[in-house]
Amino acid sequence: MGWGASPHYISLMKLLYFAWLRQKIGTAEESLDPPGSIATVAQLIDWLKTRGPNYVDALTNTKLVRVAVNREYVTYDHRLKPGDEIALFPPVTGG
Amino acid sequence: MGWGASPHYISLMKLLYFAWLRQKIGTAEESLDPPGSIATVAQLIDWLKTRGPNYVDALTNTKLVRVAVNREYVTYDHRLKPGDEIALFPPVTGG
Amino acid sequence: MIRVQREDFDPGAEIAALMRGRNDIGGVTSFIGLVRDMAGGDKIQAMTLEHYPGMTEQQLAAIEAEAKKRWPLDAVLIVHRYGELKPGDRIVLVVTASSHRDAAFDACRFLIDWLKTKAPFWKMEETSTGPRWVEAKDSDDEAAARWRKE
Amino acid sequence: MIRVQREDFDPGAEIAALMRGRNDIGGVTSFIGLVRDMAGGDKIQAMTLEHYPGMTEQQLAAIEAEAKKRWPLDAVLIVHRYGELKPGDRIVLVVTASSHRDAAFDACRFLIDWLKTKAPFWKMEETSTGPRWVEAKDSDDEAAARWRKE
Repeated sequence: MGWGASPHYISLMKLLYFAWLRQKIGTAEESLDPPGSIATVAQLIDWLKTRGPNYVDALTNTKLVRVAVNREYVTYDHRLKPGDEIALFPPVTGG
Repeated sequence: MGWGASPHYISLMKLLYFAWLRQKIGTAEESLDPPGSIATVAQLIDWLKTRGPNYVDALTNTKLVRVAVNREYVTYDHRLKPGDEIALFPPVTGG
Repeated sequence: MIRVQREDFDPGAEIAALMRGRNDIGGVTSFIGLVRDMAGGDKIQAMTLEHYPGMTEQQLAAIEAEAKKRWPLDAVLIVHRYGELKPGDRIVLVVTASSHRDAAFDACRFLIDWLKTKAPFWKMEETSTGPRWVEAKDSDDEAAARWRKE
Repeated sequence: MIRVQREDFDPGAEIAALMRGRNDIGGVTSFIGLVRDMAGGDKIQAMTLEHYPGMTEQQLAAIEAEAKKRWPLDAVLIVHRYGELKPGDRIVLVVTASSHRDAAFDACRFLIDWLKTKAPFWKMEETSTGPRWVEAKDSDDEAAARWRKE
């Protein structure tokens, strides 16, 4: 099944932002209801960038945007499910 | 200069023994006055073995006899000097 | 065992607690990461560690489980702080215990290397020229890559 | 810094003392070696560590100097006990501090590997079948050989 083949409706999603991504977007957490055509992480990020210059600023350099869905790292082609908790953040720097 | 070429007289030497070598020889420390023909560690060990079965028992398996002269590891061809502190002991097992 | 906390920890007490009542452990390796007073030529006044509650614990638990799968370990402890820290403050403690010292060393290094590239923490430094987010280091990616299995 | 002593040591206090007043240290690696309650299938009741006073300190100092020559270290501590010990007792502590965590890890491992083959200590175990001297392990020689430079 190709990733455009079966767009499914994603109801309310929980978005979390951390570190400078949080600062650039201007919020730590939001609940969003993206259009039903949004099926993957890559599509979600593209859609977020239509929401304002703060999102464009935070998300344009995707080399610096890591993604976790339900607290596990995923790649940009990961398919989203209703109710997912999606976190966007820069490369981690703990330890 | 070959090692047999110039035997020098070794006056009183301090011998130290550790661990099972000490137990087999039966003393921790002794001062000895080996003959002047004893110039190297190897010769000293051979000479010690003439001193009794306890020395033979301790020193026959030279693979298990380490030597330090003046607190530094040396090989069996090391040339001894008057006044040296010579320690004989098994492979170390600290740490 | 993993712990994520704002409070400081006492490495000696943590190690002692891990060993308590056990006489079968031959070697314990530990790593303590601290806040340095200089970074990139600038004086550091403070550091704030942000993290992703929930995911942090989940990732640390996964890293611990991976280490236990790879090495014969008698005990593992990871303690990582978040919040505001000062130069000289402790950030992270990793302790591994094993009867094999190579296993203790390898596992400890693996844990800190993986943690640095996987646990969702972010450091913000307060410098004399203002606050800045610490950038991820290529050297950390390379250190973690050492442990990748194909 | 090196110390050879009969008394026990407190790893946390030792590490803290080494770091005291220093804010430039990024990472501290430590290794603690302990008496195990079993060896070669036999229960160990006690262990006596004999050493060669004078040479021990000289060898440990030489090992420390070698580590400082090889790695950029901010601090080094080796504490080694001698005398009678029980299962679970601490034998040795090695601590290395560096702004580079690889250096701290490598130096700590080097120090314990070299110490095990060079520092003049000998372990005698008291087992249920009587006392016996611990034999040197080939694996320790191999571990030390890793660090040999040609």
